[in-house]
Amino acid sequence: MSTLSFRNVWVEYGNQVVLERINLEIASGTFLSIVGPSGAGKSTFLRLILGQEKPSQGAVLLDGQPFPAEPGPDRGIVFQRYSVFPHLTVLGNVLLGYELAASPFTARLFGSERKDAVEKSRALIEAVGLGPHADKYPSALSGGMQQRLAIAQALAKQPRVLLLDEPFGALDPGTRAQMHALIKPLWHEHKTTIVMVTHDIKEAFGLATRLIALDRPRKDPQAPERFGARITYDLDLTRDSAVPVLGFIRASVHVAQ
Amino acid sequence: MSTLSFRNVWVEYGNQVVLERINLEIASGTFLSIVGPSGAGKSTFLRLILGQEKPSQGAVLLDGQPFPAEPGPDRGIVFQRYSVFPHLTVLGNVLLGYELAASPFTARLFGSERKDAVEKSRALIEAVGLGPHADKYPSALSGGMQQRLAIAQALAKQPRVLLLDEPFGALDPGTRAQMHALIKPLWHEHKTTIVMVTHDIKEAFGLATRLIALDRPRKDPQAPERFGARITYDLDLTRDSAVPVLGFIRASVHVAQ
Amino acid sequence: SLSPAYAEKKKEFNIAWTIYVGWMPWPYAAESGIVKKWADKYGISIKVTQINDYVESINQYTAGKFDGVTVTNMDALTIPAAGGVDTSAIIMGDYSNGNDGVVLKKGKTMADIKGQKVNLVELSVSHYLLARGLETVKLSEKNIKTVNTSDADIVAAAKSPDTTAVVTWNPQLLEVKAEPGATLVFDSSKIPGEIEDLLVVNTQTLKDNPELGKALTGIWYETIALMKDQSEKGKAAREAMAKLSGTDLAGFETQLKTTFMYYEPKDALAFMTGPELPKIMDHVRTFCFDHNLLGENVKSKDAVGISTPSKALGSTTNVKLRFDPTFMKMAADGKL
Amino acid sequence: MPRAMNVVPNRGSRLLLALLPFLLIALIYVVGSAQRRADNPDDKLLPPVSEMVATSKRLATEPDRRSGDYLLWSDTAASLQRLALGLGISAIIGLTLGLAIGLLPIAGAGFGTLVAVLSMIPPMAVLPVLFIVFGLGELSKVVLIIIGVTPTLVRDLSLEVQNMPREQLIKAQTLGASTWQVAIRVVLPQIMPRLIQGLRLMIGPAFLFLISAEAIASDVGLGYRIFLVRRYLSMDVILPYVVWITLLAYVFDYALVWFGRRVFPWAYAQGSR
Amino acid sequence: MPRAMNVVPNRGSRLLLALLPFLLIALIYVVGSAQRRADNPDDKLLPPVSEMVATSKRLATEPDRRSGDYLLWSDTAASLQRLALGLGISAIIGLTLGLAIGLLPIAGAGFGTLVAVLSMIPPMAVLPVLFIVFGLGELSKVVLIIIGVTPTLVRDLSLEVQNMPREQLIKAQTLGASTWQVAIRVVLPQIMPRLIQGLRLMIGPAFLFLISAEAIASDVGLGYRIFLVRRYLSMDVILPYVVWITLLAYVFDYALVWFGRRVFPWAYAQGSR
Ligand SMILES: Nc1ncnc2c1ncn2[C@@H]1O[C@H](COP(=O)(O)OP(=O)(O)OP(=O)(O)O)[C@@H](O)[C@H]1O
Ligand SMILES: Nc1ncnc2c1ncn2[C@@H]1O[C@H](COP(=O)(O)OP(=O)(O)OP(=O)(O)O)[C@@H](O)[C@H]1O
Ligand SMILES: [Mg+2]
Ligand SMILES: [Mg+2]
Repeated sequence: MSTLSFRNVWVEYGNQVVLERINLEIASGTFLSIVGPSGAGKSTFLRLILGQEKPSQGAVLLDGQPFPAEPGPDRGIVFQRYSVFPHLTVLGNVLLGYELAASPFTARLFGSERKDAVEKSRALIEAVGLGPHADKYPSALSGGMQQRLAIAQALAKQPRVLLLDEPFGALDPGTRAQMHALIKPLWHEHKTTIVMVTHDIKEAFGLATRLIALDRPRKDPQAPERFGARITYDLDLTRDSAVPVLGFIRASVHVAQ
Repeated sequence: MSTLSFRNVWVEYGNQVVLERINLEIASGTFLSIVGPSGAGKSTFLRLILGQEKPSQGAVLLDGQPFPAEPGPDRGIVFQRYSVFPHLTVLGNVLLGYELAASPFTARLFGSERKDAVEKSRALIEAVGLGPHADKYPSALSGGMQQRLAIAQALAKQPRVLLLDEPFGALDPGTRAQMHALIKPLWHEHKTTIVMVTHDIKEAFGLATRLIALDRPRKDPQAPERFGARITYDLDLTRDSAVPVLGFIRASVHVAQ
Repeated sequence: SLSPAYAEKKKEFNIAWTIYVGWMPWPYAAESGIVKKWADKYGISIKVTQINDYVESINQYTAGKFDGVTVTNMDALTIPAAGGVDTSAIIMGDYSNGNDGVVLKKGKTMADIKGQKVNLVELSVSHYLLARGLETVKLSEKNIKTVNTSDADIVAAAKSPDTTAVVTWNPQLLEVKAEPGATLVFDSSKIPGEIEDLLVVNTQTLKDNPELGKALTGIWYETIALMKDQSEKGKAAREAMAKLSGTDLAGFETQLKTTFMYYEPKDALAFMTGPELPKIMDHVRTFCFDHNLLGENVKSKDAVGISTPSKALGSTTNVKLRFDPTFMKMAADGKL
Repeated sequence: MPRAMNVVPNRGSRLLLALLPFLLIALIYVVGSAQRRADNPDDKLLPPVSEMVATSKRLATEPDRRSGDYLLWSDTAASLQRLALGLGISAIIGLTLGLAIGLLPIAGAGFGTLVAVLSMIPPMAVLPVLFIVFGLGELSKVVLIIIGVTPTLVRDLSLEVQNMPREQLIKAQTLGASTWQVAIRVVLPQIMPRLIQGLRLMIGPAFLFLISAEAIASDVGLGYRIFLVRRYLSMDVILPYVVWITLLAYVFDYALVWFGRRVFPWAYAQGSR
Repeated sequence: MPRAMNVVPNRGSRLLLALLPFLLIALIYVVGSAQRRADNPDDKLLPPVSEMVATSKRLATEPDRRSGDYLLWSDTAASLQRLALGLGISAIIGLTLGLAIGLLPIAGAGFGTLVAVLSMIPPMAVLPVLFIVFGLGELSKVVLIIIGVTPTLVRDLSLEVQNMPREQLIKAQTLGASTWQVAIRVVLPQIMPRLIQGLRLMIGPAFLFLISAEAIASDVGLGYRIFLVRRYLSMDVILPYVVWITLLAYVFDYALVWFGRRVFPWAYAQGSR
């Protein structure tokens, strides 16, 4: 049932330790928020799930199985920017997912197959509130509309895991609120596992069922890159009041900045 | 003492009315915030003060005098982006203002003149907290540091009016708070008139002594461009509780969207 | 393909020509059907192709892209023959009798050339003419400075104020001579027979396909008979040739005056088989060797053998340029 | 007085200003021509405009006595055909190789340096080799254009692919795209506008190579004619031909812009990406 | 099996892959050369490598029989001097005109179209005029390079100026800058990296024009030698010269990159602007 497991995962670039000793089980259907300072390794964490990055130690498993070392249709993603294809209309962007799956060589659909795919695409576009804009190019859409399109596009593949890397970071507060109102019911309906990176604590608390914080518990000013980030908080947000799951593990060794 | 006056100012582009019937007096030393929806004409308003734009009707006056129809050293500006010169170091960016004034032909200073200018520049750089970074190029600075540099650069000319067009819009909340902490004492010290456009209502209230909102009071869906924006709120924020200056003039004719 | 068009029997042949008064019969023959007529007679087909750039046409022949090419005696020696392509000259069309000349803008006699910069196509027959001209006034190449100038641009070059001396051939020579203040101080009429305009073909191809030689010779003499003809028909032919070379009838005839055409096959035959030719070729090959034209590694002027009907020059094991009178003799005897 | 940089001429004066240098050049030409003719009535270098017009008219409207062709048109047709063929093939090679080098790290490693080195070889220097390898037919002329134009196109397009946001390629993969599908549905359409841009920049060089090739071996074409009459310095033919070539290049450029805007509207909309 | 686009070769195999096509070309050449020599021992078209090495050595280390010069070096010196002069003058004109057209709306209106039209004229076609106006000396060769290179540089640089964020120009004015001051302190330094970039792109065309000019009228230079020995199909001279020119162009390109990075570090830092 698409449980994501991190088993003693380390990520290192040469000398630099980015993530160290990450152990985590993410149950299917979880909405997990990740917060943490810049450079903590939040995007690296997503890249691990995406298969873009391999852990230097440990393993990342989906339902107990290691997954292919490259992005695939079971894991969707929405980035902060560049998330839609500028050369395709709104409809074309959503349609693309269907076309790629159905037609390996031309990656285009014709006739009734196309009709079906268009219908499904339109339904998704409608669901994210872009109905009247289906024939526009992304350049004619506002930032918020582009992100909604990116979400529709990702949902078309019905991925088991949906990754969001600061998806609303570039939006103004009003649009951001709209997006929040949009994403929650979509998640409810599709039952995907969502992992979202955000800088906005309010957003993290508002949307997620679980929240983890990545940070370096040890900071050695002489060699800042010798210690990687770990999970410093892990909160279950489904309870009435937020309750730490692993408890408060910060503290211990903390060399002042 | 550098009072800015708008006398029945209209700005039109062809058929499109952007601003209509703007009447405003901005007293010297005011910190004026401007808020309003996108496209309301906030940047146009600043361009009027800058001299980049001429009103199609009415007049903008500084101390009762119309000012030259182009930007000049009496009115400084900080934009949201592109506000510093990428090819000059931090010191070079601030120094430039002095060099331009002192040396019309080469726009460079030498010897003791340069020494004096460097000293003054360093003091300003110190004031905005960039002391240790004086020899870095802007590309090595974070967004917040670049904006601080832009402010130092503008202050070097001791402009009578300082215009800020969403100066902190691109910054994350933490850096934004730092900038607020920086700008207020600087304004106090230099006694400039500041006009700041912002999308962040909290910022507008937090910094300004006066706040105006620009918006289109009439919206005709058939011909949205036939009506321009006016000042819909004008609040004096120096009183204990915010009090409208012109009162609540919204209401009247309001065709629903 | 890269391999030269050597050997074996074949039916289709390619001949290249470039614009020059003595070679204009070729395109005219192709256009007026004379080529087809003779080719059909010998059961072959011949394609006559114009190349804009003279040197390129010889290079192409040397590389095997053409079976035959119009060329001067000197260039036949220095390009294909020195390049190892065994070449036979089967038609002696004419010699330059004033078509090549030395023109001075400053000076009235050949001796005045001393110390000047001379624009010419280096290492060509112009260069040879210049060397011969210098000999007549006891000067050598050390006394002048040569500037290599493309033949298509030499007229423009001559108009340039800093150009004072030019060596070139027709039709450019006519334009250069016409410049105000220009004097023709030396020309090829002073060295008659030394600059010969030939049609050469690949020896091996000719050996395998003697019909080619017969057809080409047949074409040539039928066409130049028309060229000589003073009737309307001849005039029309000359006019067409003039057009083809980019000038008009008057201009063409002016050039023709300074060209010694061997209209009769027997005259050409007499020259080729006579004692003058080896003397001339000896002169030419000496010039070529002195100027490194036979190749950088060639240690003596005898390296490339030349055979003429009356006498062989140089290496006998490496004969690469042959003056072959067989076909002109057939024409003279009316056996084509 | 506003600063010079802030003085924006209005429509009328913009037009006038744009025409001014052309009028000036025309004037200088006319005066120069008249003066040279006064010095030497046979001068060929700067023929009067009337003479050029007459010659152009003859070339364009009277059939050549010899071949029956209308020279200007047969030359133009021959040259344009070579040009179109050369640019067309270059575009196809440029797209294919550029895409491969940009998208596939292996192709990039294998061909990247090669293309960089090839693009540094001046095609004119290998012209003699070209003629020998490809013969003197249409092929060698087209090949010269291809050799001159393609390396730049390939470099340009592969750079464009490499500069595409990585996010898009990852996104496409999460939508299930194979490498081939990424290439044809995501990368190819997005580099097409750049190809148009590249072709526009290459019109000049392509004409240059065409003319150089035609100068050496040809019997029809704009370059051939120019080099043919150069022997007689017939500037009354050369100058109209130069103007004509310039005009053709200009029209071609314009057509490419128009085509690009029509077919790739998304690329020209403001703020795309 | 990962997708082809995700296969990244490691350092060693990258080097190998880069060398592979060169080795392949070398192999094809050696085989072709041997084959032709077997057919015709005097073949000049594809001389064996040993012969080319010997010829190169002779050209570089033995004085020429005719002139007493060390040909390779005298040719290189002459060509590089022309090239440097041509590119240098082009750079200066390009900067001046590009800046004026980009910054001053009046200059843009006046010269913009002119430069666009001029850039479409194939320089080779107007050579006769050049010869007569500029003579046959060094000047006309340098002028051909300038004519060929400058319009593109001007267009490129004026576009760069026009694409500069308006905000910077306004900012400069609020700091009290006059038009002249904006030009020299704000715009000029910022377009310098683009000039370097433009010059890099123009090395190829510059060599092209140089070689063409030298082919037409010259007595020393790399292009002169290539077109002179072309008469004798001396591929053992032409091919090493082509390699040498390519190498020179490559070094020149590299030097420009190095210079740019050193002198304009801000332009190469990540995320500038
Ligand atoms: N390919 C790479 N090679 C070397 N270091 C890398 C690489 N990718 C990331 N890093 C380093 O890993 C660390 C974590 O980067 P990551 O992008 O995951 O941070 P983040 O938490 O997403 O930060 P942000 O909030 O700024 O997006 C950074 O210090 C970064 O410099
Ligand atoms: N040069 C121009 N020509 C025509 N219309 C213009 C021009 N400049 C601005 N406008 C129009 O004037 C209106 C106001 O623009 P302005 O940039 O002042 O808005 P704004 O309030 O600053 O918006 P934002 O918050 O998005 O920056 C917009 O509708 C815009 O389209
Ligand atoms: Mg990140
Ligand atoms: Mg604005």
